[in-house]
Amino acid sequence: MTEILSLAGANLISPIILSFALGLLAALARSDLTIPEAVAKGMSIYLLFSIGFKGGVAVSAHGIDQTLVLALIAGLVLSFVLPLLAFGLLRVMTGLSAIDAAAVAAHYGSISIVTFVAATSVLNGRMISSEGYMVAVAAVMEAPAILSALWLVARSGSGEARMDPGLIRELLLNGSIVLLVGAFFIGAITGEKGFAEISAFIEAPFKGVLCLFLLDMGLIAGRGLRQSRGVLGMGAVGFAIAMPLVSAMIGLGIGALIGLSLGGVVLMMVLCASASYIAVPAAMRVALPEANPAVYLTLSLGVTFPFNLTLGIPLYLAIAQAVTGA
Amino acid sequence: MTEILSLAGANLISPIILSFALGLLAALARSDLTIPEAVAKGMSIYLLFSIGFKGGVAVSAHGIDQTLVLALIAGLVLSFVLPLLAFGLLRVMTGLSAIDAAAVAAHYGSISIVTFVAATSVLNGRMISSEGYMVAVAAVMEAPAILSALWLVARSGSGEARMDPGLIRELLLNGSIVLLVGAFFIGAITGEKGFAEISAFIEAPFKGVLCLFLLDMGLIAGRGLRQSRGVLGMGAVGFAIAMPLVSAMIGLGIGALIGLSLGGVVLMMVLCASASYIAVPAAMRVALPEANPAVYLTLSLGVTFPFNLTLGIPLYLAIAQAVTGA
Amino acid sequence: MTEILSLAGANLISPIILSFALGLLAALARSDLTIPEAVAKGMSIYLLFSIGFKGGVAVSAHGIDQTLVLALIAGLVLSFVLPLLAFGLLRVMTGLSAIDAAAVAAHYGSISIVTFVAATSVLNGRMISSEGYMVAVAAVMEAPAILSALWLVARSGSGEARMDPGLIRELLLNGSIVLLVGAFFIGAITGEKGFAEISAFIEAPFKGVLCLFLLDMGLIAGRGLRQSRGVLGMGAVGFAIAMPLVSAMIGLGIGALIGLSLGGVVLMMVLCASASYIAVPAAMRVALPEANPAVYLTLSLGVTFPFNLTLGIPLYLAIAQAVTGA
Amino acid sequence: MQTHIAKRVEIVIEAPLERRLTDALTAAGVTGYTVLPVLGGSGRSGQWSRDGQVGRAGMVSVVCLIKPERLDGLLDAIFAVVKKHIGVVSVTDAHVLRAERF
Amino acid sequence: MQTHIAKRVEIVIEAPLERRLTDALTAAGVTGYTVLPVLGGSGRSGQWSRDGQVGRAGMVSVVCLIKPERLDGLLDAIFAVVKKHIGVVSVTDAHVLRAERF
Amino acid sequence: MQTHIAKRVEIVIEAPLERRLTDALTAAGVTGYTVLPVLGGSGRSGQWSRDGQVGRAGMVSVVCLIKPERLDGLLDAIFAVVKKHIGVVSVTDAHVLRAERF
Ligand SMILES: Nc1ncnc2c1ncn2[C@@H]1O[C@H](COP(=O)(O)O)[C@@H](O)[C@H]1O
Ligand SMILES: Nc1ncnc2c1ncn2[C@@H]1O[C@H](COP(=O)(O)O)[C@@H](O)[C@H]1O
Ligand SMILES: Nc1ncnc2c1ncn2[C@@H]1O[C@H](COP(=O)(O)O)[C@@H](O)[C@H]1O
Ligand code: NA
Ligand code: NA
Ligand code: NA
Repeated sequence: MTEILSLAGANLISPIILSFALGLLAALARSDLTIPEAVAKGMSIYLLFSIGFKGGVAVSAHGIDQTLVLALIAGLVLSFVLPLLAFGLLRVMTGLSAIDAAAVAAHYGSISIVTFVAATSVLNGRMISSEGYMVAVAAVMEAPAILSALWLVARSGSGEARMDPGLIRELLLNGSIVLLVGAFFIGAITGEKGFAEISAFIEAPFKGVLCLFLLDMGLIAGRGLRQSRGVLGMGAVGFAIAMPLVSAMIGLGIGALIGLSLGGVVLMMVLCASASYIAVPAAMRVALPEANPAVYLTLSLGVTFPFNLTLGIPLYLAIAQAVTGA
Repeated sequence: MTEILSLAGANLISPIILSFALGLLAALARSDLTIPEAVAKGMSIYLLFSIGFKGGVAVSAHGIDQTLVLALIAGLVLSFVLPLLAFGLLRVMTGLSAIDAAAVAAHYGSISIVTFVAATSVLNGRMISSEGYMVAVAAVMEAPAILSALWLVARSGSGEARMDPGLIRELLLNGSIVLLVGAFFIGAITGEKGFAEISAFIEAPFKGVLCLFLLDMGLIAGRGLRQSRGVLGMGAVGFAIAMPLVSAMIGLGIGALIGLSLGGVVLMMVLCASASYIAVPAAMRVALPEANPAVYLTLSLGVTFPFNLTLGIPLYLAIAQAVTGA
Repeated sequence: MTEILSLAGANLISPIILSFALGLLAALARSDLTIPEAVAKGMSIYLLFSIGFKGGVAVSAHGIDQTLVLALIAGLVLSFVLPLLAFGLLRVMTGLSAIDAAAVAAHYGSISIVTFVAATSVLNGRMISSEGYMVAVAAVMEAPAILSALWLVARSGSGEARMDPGLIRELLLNGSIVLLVGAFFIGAITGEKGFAEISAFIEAPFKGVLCLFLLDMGLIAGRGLRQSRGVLGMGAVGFAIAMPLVSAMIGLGIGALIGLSLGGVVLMMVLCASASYIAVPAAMRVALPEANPAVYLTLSLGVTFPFNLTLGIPLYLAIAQAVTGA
Repeated sequence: MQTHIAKRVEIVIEAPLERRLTDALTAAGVTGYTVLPVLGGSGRSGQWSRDGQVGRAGMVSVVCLIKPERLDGLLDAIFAVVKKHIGVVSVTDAHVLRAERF
Repeated sequence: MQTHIAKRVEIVIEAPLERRLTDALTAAGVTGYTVLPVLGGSGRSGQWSRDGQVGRAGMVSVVCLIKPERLDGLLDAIFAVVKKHIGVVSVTDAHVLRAERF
Repeated sequence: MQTHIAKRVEIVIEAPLERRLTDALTAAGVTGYTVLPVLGGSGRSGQWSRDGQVGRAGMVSVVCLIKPERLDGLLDAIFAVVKKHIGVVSVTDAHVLRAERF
C-alpha cells in the first residue's frame, strides 16, 4: 500500500501530470490561456503517429507474439461488452435517462489514447517492456462500443438511434484509427531501420509534446467542469471512478488469461479503464443527438481522465505487479 | 537493371514513402483524416527553412564552386525552356486545349521542392554528397516557367493571359522563394557555427517532419484523384510519366556538361523532372483562370509527384551513376 | 569600445538575428511570406513553456537565492515606475497626446519576453550563468505598467480610462503570465529529473524555434513599419532608442544593488529596456481604445525590439561587465 | 450591373454533421455552398469554443445562395438533417451577380 | 416549411473585447450568438491581417439572430460596448426556422 | 438607436485574388471591408476543402458594407476582378450603426 502511494506520488510530480494540472487550474481560474485548435490537432497527429509507429517497430523487432490475435479479439469483445456493464452501473448508480446512460456507456467501452500513451510513459520510466501490438488493440477498441450503445438505445425503446449507412464507415475510417493503424504498419514494415531514421522526431521530443498536449487537455477539462457545474450528481461522479476500477480488473483478468507480459497487462487494464473523449463524442453527436454532451464529456474528460492519469495508472501497475508476481 | 529495382525497392519501404502511401490510401478510402491547414503550412515553412539553411551552410563549408553561376544559369534557362517542350508533348499526346496545355506546361517547367528534399534524403542515405547551392538553383527555377506559359497562351491567341504588373513581383517575392533564398543566405553567412546552434532543430527531426508532410501530400493527392476521376485521358497520364523522364535526361546532360558532382547531377535531374503544385497553381488561378485546376493539379500532384517519389528518384540516381561512372 | 562592437558584430550574424532581418526585409519588400497565426501562437506557447520550465529547474538546482524576493519586488516597483519616466520623456521629446503617451509608456514599463529569451541565448553562448528566477521577475513585470498608464490618463484628465472589474483579473491571469509562471513551478517541482525527461523537447530545438519565431516577428514589424510610415516623428523614434538605454541603466543600478550575478544584472537590464508588444497592446485596446495602435506598436515592435535585439543586448552585457568588473 | 433576386440561407450546424448536410443540399439540387469556420458560440445547449479542441468538435456555418423558388424544397431538406440537432437556420433576401450560376 | 421573421445582427469587433460584447448580449437577453473568425480587413484605422499574430490581436465577427422586437434593446447594449472602439455593426432582415429558439 | 440603410456585399473569391479584389474595392472608394476565412465549398468547379493545403489555395469571403448609392460603382469594380474567376457575389439590404463610417 505505501508502495502504491509512493508510486502514485512519484507519478504525480512528473512534468506530464503537472502540465495537466496547470491547464486545469488555469481554466478553473478563468485565465484566457488557450492552445489554438490547429496546434492541438497537430500535436494529436504527432502523438498518434509516434505511438503507432513505435508499436509497429516493437512488433517487427520481437516478432508476432502468439497472443497477438488473442489480444485483438479480447479488445474487440471488451469494447462491445464493457458498455453493457457501464449501462447497468449507470442505471443503478445514477438517474440518467436511458439515452444519456447509453451515450456515457459508449465512452467507457472505447478508449483514451492519451491515457494509453501516459501509461506507456510510466512503463518506460520503470523499464517495463510491453507488447508493441497493444496499440493495435487500442485501435480495435475505439469503435465497437458505439454500436453497443446504439443497440442499448434501440432495445430500451427510448428514442431512435440514428444509424445511417455512412456512420459505420465513418467509425471504421475515423482519422485517428487510420493514422494509428497506418503508422503501426509503417513501423512494422520499416522496423528498426525506419525507427533509426526518424527517432529524433518521434522519440526524443515525445514526452515534451505530451506535456503541452496534456496542458491543453487540462484546459478543456477545466472549462468543461466549470460550465457543467451542477449538471452531475454524486452518483455520476462515483460511476466515473468506479467504472475504471472495475474495468481495469476485468482487463487484468483477461490480460493475464491470454498471457500478456506485465507491461501488456497494465496497458490492457488502462485501455479498459480509460474513456474516449475525442472519437466517441463526435459519433454521439451524429448518432444520439438527444444525449447531453455536458454529461458524457464531463464524466470522461473531467473525472475519469484525471483519475486514471494521476491515481489510476500507478494503481493498475501496482495491482498487476502484485497479481503477476513480477 | 536488377540493381535499379533493388534500389527502388529499398526506397519504397522508407517511412517517407510509406507515409505518402498512407495518406493516399486514407483519402481514397474516404477517411476523414486531415491535417489542419496551419500545421501543413507550418511544416512547409520548416522544410523550406531547413533545406535552404543547410544548402547555405554547405556552400560556406565548401566554398563557392566555379560551377555555381553555370548551374544557376542552367536552371533559369531550363525553367524557361522545359514548358515549351511540355507544351509540345501535350499537344501531341493529349487533346487538352492550348490554355490547359500551357497551364500544365508551367507546372512542369517549375519544380517541386518536396521532391527535391526527398531526393536529398535518398542521397544522404547513400552517403552521396551534392552541391549545397542546388537549393539556390531550385529557387531560381520556381518562377520563369510561368512566364513561358503565358507567352505560349499569348502566341496561340487562344485567350488573354492576365499579366498585370503585380504578378511578376508576386512571382519573384513569392513566400517560398523568399524563405528558401533567405535561409540559404543565413546558412551561408553563419556557416558551421550557425548550423551547430540550430542543428537539433533543422537537422535531427527533419525526416520525421517530412513523413508527416508527405502524409498530408498523400491526403491531398488522394482527394484530388478521387474528385477528378474521369477528367484525364490515358494520354495525359502518359505525359505525366514521360515528361519527367525526358526532363530528367535533359537535366542529366546539362548537369554533366557544367560539371556537377554525381549528387548535383541527380538533384538537377530531379528539379527538371519534378512539377510544381504549390506556387504555380496559385499563379495560374490569377493569370490563367480559364485553365482547369483539376487537370494540372491531378497530373502534377496525383501522377508525377508519386512517380518521382517512388520510382523516379532511384531511377535517376541509377542512371546518373551509370553515366558518370561513379 | 572595439570590444563592444565586436561583441555586437558577433551577435549580429547569429541565425536568430538574421532570421529577424529576413522577416523584416521580406515584409518591407512586400513578399507574401506569412506564418499562420496558429503556428505563431504555438511557437510562443513553446517558448514560454520552455523558458519558464528551465528557470524553475535552475531554481531547484541552485536553491532559492536570498535575493529572490528582492528581485521580485524590484521588478514590481520598476514596472510601476518606468511608465512614469517614459511618460515624462514622451511629453518632452514628442508631441504625442497624453493618451497616446500613456499607452506607449505602458509598453515600456512592461517587458518583451522574446527579448529576454534572446538575451538568455546570448548569455548561454558566452557561458555566463544567471539566476533562474529571473523568468519569475519577467512575469511579475508584465502587468503593473498598465495600471500606471491608466493612472496617468486619469490624472491628466484627458479621457476616461476604461477600468472595468474584469480587466485586473484579465491582466493577472493573462495566458502568457499563467504559462510562464506555471511552467516555472513545474520546473521547480520536477527539477533536474523532470528536465532530463523533456530536455530533448524544451532545450535541443529551442534556438531553432526561436529563429522561426523571430522570422515572424520580423514580418510583423516590417508590415507595421510599412503601414505606419509617416505616423512617427523623429522625436518618437529617438524616444524608442533613448528609453531602453535609460531603463537599462536603472536596471543595472538596481540589479547590482540587490546583488544579482553578472547574468542576472544583464537580464534585469534587458527586462527594463524591453517593451511589450503582445500583452499590453491587447490590454490597451480594451482600456484605452482612443490611443492609436500604430504609434505604440511601431515604437515597441518596429524600433525598440530590433534595437535591443541587435545592439542593445551586447551593449548591456558589455556595460554590465565593465561595471561589475566580471 | 444586372443583379438577380436570390435567397441566402445560412445554417450553423455541428461539424460532425457537415457532410450529411452538404449531401442533403446537393440532393436537393443546390448548385453550390460555402462552408465557414466558427470560433465559438452560445445557445440553449450552452457556450462552447473551438480553442484547443482535437476531434471534429465545434460547429461550422454553411452559406447557400439559391433561386427563390428553390427555397421551400431546400428548407425541407435542411430541416430533415438538423431537426434533432443543435444549430440555427436563417434566410435572407439577397441579390446575386451572374444568375446563371444558381 | 414555416419560417419566422427575425433580425440578423452582425458585429465586427476587436478580439480583446469579445467577452465583453458577449456578456453584454447575454445581459440584454439574447438567447444565442455565433462567433466567426476574421482574417483581416480595412477601415478608418487602417489595414490589418491576422497572419503571424501572437496575442489576442485582430477582430472577430459576432452574429446574433433575434426576434425583431428585441432589436432596439440589443443595439443599445451593443453600442455601449463598441462606441469607443473600432468595428462595425450591421442589421439585416431575416427569417428563421424554429422560432421557439430565439 | 439610430440606424442607416446600407448594402452588405459579400464576395466569395479565390485567395490568390484577394489583394486584387481589395485593391479594386479601395479604388472604388470603399471605406472598409472584412475578410473571413472559408473552410471549403462546392460549386460548378467542384468541391474543395482548405484542409492540409499549403499554398495560397482556397477561397476567402470579403464582406463590404457600403452606402446604397455606391453599390453600382462597386459592383462594376468587383465584376472586373471576378468575371473570369470562380466565386459568387451577393448583395443584401442592411442597416448600420454609425453611418459616418461608410
Ligand atoms: N440566436 C442565435 N444567433 C446566432 N447563433 C445562434 C443563436 N442561437 C444559437 N446559435 C448558434 O447555434 C449553436 C447551437 O445553438 P443551440 O442549439 O441553441 O444550443 C450555438 O452555439 C450558436 O453558435
Ligand atoms: N465598410 C465596411 N465593411 C465591412 N467591414 C468594415 C467596414 N469598415 C470597417 N470594417 C471592419 O471593421 C474594422 C475596423 O474598422 P474601422 O473602425 O473603420 O477601422 C476593419 O478592419 C474591418 O474589418
Ligand atoms: N450557390 C452558392 N452558394 C454559396 N456559395 C457558392 C455557391 N456557388 C458557389 N459558391 C462558392 O463559390 C465557390 C466557387 O464556385 P464556382 O465558381 O461555382 O465553382 C464554391 O467553392 C463555393 O465556395
Ligand atoms: Na475503456
Ligand atoms: Na520541372
Ligand atoms: Na521594460
